[in-house]
Amino acid sequence: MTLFRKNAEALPAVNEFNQAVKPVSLWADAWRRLRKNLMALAGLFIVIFYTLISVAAPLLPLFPYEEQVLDHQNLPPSTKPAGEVLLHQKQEYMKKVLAADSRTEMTDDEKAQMASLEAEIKSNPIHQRHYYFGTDSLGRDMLARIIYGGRISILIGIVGTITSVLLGVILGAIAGYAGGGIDNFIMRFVDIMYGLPYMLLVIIMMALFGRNIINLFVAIALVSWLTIARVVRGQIISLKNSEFIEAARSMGAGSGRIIFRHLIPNSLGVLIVYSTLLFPSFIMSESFLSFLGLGVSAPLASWGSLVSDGVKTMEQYPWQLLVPAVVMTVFLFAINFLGDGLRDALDPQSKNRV
Amino acid sequence: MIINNGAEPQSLDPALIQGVPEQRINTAIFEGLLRYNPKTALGEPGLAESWTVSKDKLTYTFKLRANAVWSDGTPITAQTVVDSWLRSLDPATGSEYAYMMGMVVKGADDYNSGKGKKEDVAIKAVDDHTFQMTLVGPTPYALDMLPHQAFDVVPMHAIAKYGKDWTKPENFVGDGPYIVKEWKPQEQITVVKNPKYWDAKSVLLDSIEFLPIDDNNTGYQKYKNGEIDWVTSSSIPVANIDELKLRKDYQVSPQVATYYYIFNVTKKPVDDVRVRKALSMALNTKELVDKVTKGGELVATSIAPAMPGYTPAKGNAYNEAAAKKLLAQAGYPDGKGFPKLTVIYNTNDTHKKIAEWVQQKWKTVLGIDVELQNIEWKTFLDIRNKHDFVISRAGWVGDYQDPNTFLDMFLKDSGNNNGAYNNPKYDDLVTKAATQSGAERFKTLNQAEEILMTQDEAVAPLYFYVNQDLIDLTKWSGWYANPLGIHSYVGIKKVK
Amino acid sequence: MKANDARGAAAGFGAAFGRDAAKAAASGETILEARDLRKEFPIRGRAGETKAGKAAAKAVVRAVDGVSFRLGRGEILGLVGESGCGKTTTGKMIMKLLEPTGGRILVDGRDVTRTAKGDEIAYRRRVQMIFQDPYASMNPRFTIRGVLEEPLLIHGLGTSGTERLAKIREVMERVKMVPADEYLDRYPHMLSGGQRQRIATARTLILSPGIIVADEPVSMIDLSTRAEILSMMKAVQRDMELSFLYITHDISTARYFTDRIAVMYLGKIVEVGPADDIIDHPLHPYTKALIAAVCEPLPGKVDVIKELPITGEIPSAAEIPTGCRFHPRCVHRMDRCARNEPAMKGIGPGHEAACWLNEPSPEVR
Amino acid sequence: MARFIVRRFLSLIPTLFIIITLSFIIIRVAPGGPFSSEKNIPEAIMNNILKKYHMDEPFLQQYLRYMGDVLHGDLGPSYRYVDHDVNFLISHALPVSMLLGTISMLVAVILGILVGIVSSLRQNSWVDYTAMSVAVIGISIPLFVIGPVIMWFFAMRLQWLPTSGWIDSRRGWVTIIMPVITLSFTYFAYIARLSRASILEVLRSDYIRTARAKGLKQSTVVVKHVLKGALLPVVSYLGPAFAGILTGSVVVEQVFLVPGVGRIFIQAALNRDYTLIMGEVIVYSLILVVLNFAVDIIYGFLDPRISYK
Amino acid sequence: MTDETILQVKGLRTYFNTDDGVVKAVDGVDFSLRKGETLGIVGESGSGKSVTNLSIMNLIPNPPGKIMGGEVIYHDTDLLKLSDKGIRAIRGNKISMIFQDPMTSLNPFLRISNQMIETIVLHQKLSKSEARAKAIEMLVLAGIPAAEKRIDQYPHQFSGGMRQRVMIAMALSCDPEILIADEPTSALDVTIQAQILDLMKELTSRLGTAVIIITHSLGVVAGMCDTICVMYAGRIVERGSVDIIFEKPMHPYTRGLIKSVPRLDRKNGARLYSIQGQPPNVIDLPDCCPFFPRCEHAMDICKTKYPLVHDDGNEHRVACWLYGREGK
Ligand SMILES: Nc1ncnc2c1ncn2[C@@H]1O[C@H](COP(=O)(O)OP(=O)(O)OP(=O)(O)O)[C@@H](O)[C@H]1O
Ligand SMILES: Nc1ncnc2c1ncn2[C@@H]1O[C@H](COP(=O)(O)OP(=O)(O)OP(=O)(O)O)[C@@H](O)[C@H]1O
Ligand SMILES: [Mg+2]
Ligand SMILES: [Mg+2]
Repeated sequence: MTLFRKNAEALPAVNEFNQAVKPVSLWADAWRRLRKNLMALAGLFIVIFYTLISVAAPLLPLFPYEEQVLDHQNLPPSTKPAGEVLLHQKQEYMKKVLAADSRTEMTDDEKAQMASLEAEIKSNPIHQRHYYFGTDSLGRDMLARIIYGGRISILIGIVGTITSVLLGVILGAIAGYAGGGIDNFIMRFVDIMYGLPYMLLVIIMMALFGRNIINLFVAIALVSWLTIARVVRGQIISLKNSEFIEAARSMGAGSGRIIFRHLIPNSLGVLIVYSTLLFPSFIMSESFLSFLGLGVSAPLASWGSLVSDGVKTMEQYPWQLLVPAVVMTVFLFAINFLGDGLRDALDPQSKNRV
Repeated sequence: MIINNGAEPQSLDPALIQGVPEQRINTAIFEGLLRYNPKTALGEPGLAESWTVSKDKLTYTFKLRANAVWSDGTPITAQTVVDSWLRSLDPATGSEYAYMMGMVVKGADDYNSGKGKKEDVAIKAVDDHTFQMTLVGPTPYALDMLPHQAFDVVPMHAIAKYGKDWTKPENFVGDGPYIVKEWKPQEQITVVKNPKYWDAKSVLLDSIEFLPIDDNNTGYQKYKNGEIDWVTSSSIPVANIDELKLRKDYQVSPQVATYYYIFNVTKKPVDDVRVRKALSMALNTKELVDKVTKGGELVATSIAPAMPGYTPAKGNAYNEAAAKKLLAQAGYPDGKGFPKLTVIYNTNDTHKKIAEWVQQKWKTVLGIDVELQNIEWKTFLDIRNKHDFVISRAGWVGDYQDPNTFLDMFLKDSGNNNGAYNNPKYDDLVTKAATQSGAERFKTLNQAEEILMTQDEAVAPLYFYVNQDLIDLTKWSGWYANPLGIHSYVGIKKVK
Repeated sequence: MKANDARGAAAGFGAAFGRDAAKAAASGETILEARDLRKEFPIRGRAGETKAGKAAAKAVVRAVDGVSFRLGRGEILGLVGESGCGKTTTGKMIMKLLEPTGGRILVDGRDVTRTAKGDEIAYRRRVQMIFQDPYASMNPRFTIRGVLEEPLLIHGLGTSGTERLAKIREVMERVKMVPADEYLDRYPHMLSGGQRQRIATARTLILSPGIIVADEPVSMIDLSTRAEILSMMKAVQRDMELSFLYITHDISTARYFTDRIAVMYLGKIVEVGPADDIIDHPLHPYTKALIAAVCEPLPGKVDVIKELPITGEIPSAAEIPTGCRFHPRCVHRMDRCARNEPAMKGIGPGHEAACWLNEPSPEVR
Repeated sequence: MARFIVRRFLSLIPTLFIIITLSFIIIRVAPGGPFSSEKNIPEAIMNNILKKYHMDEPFLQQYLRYMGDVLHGDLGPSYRYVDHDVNFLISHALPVSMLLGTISMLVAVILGILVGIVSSLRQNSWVDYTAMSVAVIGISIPLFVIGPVIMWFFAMRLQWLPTSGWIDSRRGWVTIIMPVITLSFTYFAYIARLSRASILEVLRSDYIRTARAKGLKQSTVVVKHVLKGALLPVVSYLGPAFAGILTGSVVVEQVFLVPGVGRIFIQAALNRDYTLIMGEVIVYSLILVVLNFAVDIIYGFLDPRISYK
Repeated sequence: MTDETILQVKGLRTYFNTDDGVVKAVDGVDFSLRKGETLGIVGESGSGKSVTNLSIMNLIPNPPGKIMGGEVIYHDTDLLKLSDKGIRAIRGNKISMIFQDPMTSLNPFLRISNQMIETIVLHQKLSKSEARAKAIEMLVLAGIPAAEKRIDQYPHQFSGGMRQRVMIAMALSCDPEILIADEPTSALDVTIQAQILDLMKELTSRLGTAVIIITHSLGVVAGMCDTICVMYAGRIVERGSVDIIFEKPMHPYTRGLIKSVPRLDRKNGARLYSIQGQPPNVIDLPDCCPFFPRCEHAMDICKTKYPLVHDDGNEHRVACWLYGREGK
């Protein structure tokens, strides 16, 4: 705590009652509270973990995410080497074939096939690979694909959230605080943005500016801020009648100060929660934009595309849905609980303060 | 019988439809002079019970059935046929498939494009039951084209009465085995047996429902749950191919359709035929169909699939060593210095998978980097029509069973020549073939294709499509897999 | 230094508010004047919303109904009056938080009823307000440090955090919130009512404005601290030649603290004069009632709640009685009181009252 | 207030006008046209078609013609579904989407607020964590996953419900169950999280303490005293959300074969069905603008301190 | 006033857990209240008066606050041990409370009428319209002019004093057995204050309501109370009947307090008396007399031990070492 003691010498650190006097900084205070919130802390660690993995992905001992081993298609997650899994899978498949044909014996042909497969597995070192998260339909390592997909999805989530929150909060706050003509202007602009056919707008943008990550961010930011602007405006319209805003005005605080120091912090609870809500929606927007051709380009995947691919084979190869979905959901859980924790930590009256 | 028809039909008006889902309904509710044979998908007598062909193979005279009537009882005469055809050619109708008629019927193209007069279209009603048409040339495939909806007969009297609304179920009049009973947009179209159909005795189902299910998985679940009886080819959930292949009710049959990559021959580096060949020959398409698409597709080295009487061009088959050598010759040994290529494809899982496979192959075999770019359909078409690409995925489904349907798109002035292929020799051969017939004609076409494929490698063919249908043939008899994937409903019967 | 820059930058108006005024000494020169201030609030109660009619919907509360007074340099003017008579509203109008319906406000001889944007900040520097409800007027997300630092930041006082902190500590000591560090990082809700009120006072003092509108600044503070804070305020006021508009209902502390007292009743000032004069020789019946109602705890003389020399119900600001607005409750009511409204009339030196009793009238004599 | 409402209402007209005009331009600027297809049609035929739909006219003329038609309530023929006009398609599909949307929204709002209340009252208890986890799942898992999973579970595994389809005489209303569950899940999650956050904010107020001191029941406290102040952000969110849900959700409609507008609208955009897209834009914007207008008015009812001038 | 004790607070301790440590806002408070008795609590601000009363009603925000010990016996039941439902039946009905901050204690989103009627309907089993009449009557009694019109307004449309009167009217509307009034008249001018005090007195004599009144106005205490508790740093340092305390204050703090009363008859310019020094911070207060740094009579023992309670017979108790030693 010495860090925050820099002014302590101005006054005796101990008073008549021998009580230590300990000033703390606001953020240190928030951090301390956050630290006590287990869920939020777990969230924070998960977020950090994901971030680290994403940043360090090229350094990790992963198979290239685009490398296809067509023999290793649709292998389930396993800690065993691919060859063993493959063999097991083939055997299961044969059983199914037999059942479908209502036979009990394999034909010689099939037997030979199995034998050659076994031999191949023994001889080829590629079958010693481990696919802890399984493989996809082209025999690519899901682990690598998920990690690389996470890089892009997390980035999109972050950039999308930041831009939309910035735009939405600023415009919404200005509209709400200024009221009257300005409010009407901004909000009608919002209505217009809502109303325009988004998909075609994106298609035009793509035609004009090509397909690149900046364009992708712009496309996502384009409409993402609209609802948050309305939410913020609503909060601020209500808050601006508070007496403490009157007090701030009487002190000479300008509009900027009132908006950014008073109004926005007081709508922070809802704001934080809303922006954590937005996060997944950006990840999903990416997969929609991918459809139009503006997302990540194959063979790179994103969480959104992995999940949407996984749905199609969910009965046959459930892990192709479950693994990316769980990985993604865990991250989004973390973000949400971290958001809740932050909300609590920054709220001086929250029940969590202990 | 309940059918997963894939998409909401654009229209029921035969003159205005284009797609497969529409065609599937059309087959049930309209019939032209000829109808599709369920087994071969070739023409067989429909409204016309017989026909004669003049010696010069230019004039066809059809004899209409005496008992051919509309579902409201109005008789169908030769004049109806004339009027129907003229209607579809009328520029004001704006029929997209009118060009098919234009390809064969004399004067039709001119009228349709506003250059000629209606009277000059060489079709006429000789008498109430005799219809005659004159062709532009001895196009032997003309008869097989006739069952196509472009040649359908429409109820002119009903159209006159109801105008634009004539396809509404309450106004509907048809001459097919079934008539439209109900049409709930986005929900279903129900057709019921047409008792006035000339072959009504062979119509064994009381009603058919067409469901526009655009989610293939939903369609599959519905099928598994017994809520639908037939999942049609384009609606197969290909991601589940491994599971499908184990099913007894999974029907595969070759189709007159090709999957290929177009090279834009005006763009570097694929303006160099060696590069094109290298790219094409680097692809082990056998592996592609066996391990990636897995639907039983056939490896293609030519653009046109084999058809009765026609042997396609040899093409340049998979050969890694040759591919490498060609690339080196072109100045890019081991892919060094090869400019970055972009392959475009329209957004679709299968296309994506194939593109990813191709990309990997080109990388590992030739050492070149390719970027993949998926594009939304209409933009994709726009780009392709503007020749604004280097390599593009493409597919072509034959409208009729003749190599011409494939080869004429590479004519210099063809609207479908997206790769801007231009070889006068080829053009000459294809035009020449139009004046020939029989084996001679096929030979000319084969020569042309050799130039197109083996010599110039205008496209990299990947495989020939197959029809994949889910229908339990132990429950339904009278359903046959055929090369066009067009199934007439006459004769289909519920067994169990 | 930045502080000076800020003052300089506050342009012409700032100078007018600041130095020019300094020349005119405490000679009784007016630095704040209200002329016939008025404020109406529309009422849209349930009555207005239903069919009761347009007339009801148009009803207004005349919260302030023609208030005029002058505040001299270095003077403390007490504004006492019944609860709901419009004291806070007057204060807020002076603070330009409410737009007056009518009348004018002059500060340093300049009409500030409609100041330009650029002058506003200078004006805020000059005039400050202590709000009646200290809790509601503090941002719940600010710590005490934040609350007190804000005015410094707004007006660019104190270049560094350390400097500002020093100022904050100083002012907290003034309002007896020591040791300051114990409270710096607390939030308003963690303080008791009195502590909050002291912070509210500190927040205005930290700017050392020329004029302070103090809306019941000590009502929730215990007596001994209250005395100390009032003394402190008075000391500061003398040192810095502050002018105070001290809004209160507590006439006994007003006597200690103020130089002059203005008594307000139902949106209007009914009596004004030197504090001692008003309390010792009240002229208006309402003032008399106010003074009489004060109960003082004298040892052995407890347990007395006095009979009030006042009758009837308190009238509503929405329906101000005709004539003298106090007449329905006045024990000296006369006929003319109901008809004509008395004007302020000088009685003693600086002592004015608006009551017919002080004017010989033909009807009476 | 009345003046505000009138003025605000009048401002809807230029808003809609701008939306329609801009969309009209955007739609035509977008690459690809309604009649382009894989098999290129000869130019002559294309010209015929363009002429049929007046698309050969100068842009301005097309625009004026369209606006004239719209003012007469005619949204024109669909370029894709040529047997129908846009009015018919929308009037057929919109009620379906609206029914589904309204039910789902009701479910989402009621459940969302209930869950928001419960978890804010039991903040950081297991109830809260469970509820919020469910909500986070609802937010994180996209509809295109929830839909098939629900279908697989209810229709395939348990065989309780038909897989898909819409209300009809044969199956009755059961077909609406899964679409409603799927569609309301996400909205429920949003509303639950938002209302929890804002209820927490309100719960700490002194006036809630007053309400408790009066001896009011917990539920009365929440319903009467907390909700009014806490609903504001939810209501703000609801405006656009409701407009969105009323005009259909493509995914749910596709998965469960609901004949709603969402599907035709997305198809319209993909097919460049100009008139149908315009119809969509008009219907959606109209609903949106009116709902946002309603939200602004609701603000005034929720918070008496908000005064519109 | 009878001898029947209706409320007994024993050893009440309420602590707040804060980041800086434990705030012992109330640390061992005992007092009892008889039927019809009026008890005044006075004391330095921050001494724990409000917290004491919130604790009685079990309204301490938890966390951070927690009632660490003690009992609040109302008739025979310990309020602190009651179930949620049990305490609800008492709150607002048997014991009602006037809060200190009138602005923030009224719900800004609801009409005054709404907020008042709801309590009356809940506890008095009246119909809506009867309740409304009753509410208006209470507002008139509390001195709100044109009450029947203004009752449908919202809190922000009322002046500070009017809001306080609304709080009072609300608390009195159910004829409670015990009324806890936390600075009920701090925002009111003396004429209305007198009216309100009259009203409370009338209630006491008519229904035997016992009143706990927290105030800084010794005038009010003198006029209203039977007994006075003087609080300092979370404890009661002196308690006795009103006459005794005013006549013979024993604790140095009480003496200082009484000395600092402003007197109307003292001329302007006179200095007000005030106690030197600052009240202590109640976080982790050591065991000592918390008043010692400000006390003229501070002794060594004051710094090391909290004084024992000295009772001088007439129910006059004081916690100060000045007396403790002779007493025991
Ligand atoms: N939520 C809280 N968190 C931390 N400390 C608190 C909290 N609430 C009150 N306190 C502290 O408890 C102590 C007692 O507060 P209380 O409100 O009872 O004082 P009070 O006697 O009513 O004072 P006043 O007369 O000024 O209202 C104060 O020091 C205050 O800072
Ligand atoms: N926003 C408002 N809308 C309607 N009426 C209002 C509003 N603000 C104040 N009033 C009314 O104006 C009158 C004067 O209020 P004001 O707050 O100025 O009184 P005050 O003298 O400060 O009283 P107190 O001593 O009780 O604080 C009151 O009748 C009050 O109800
Ligand atoms: Mg006031
Ligand atoms: Mg208190």
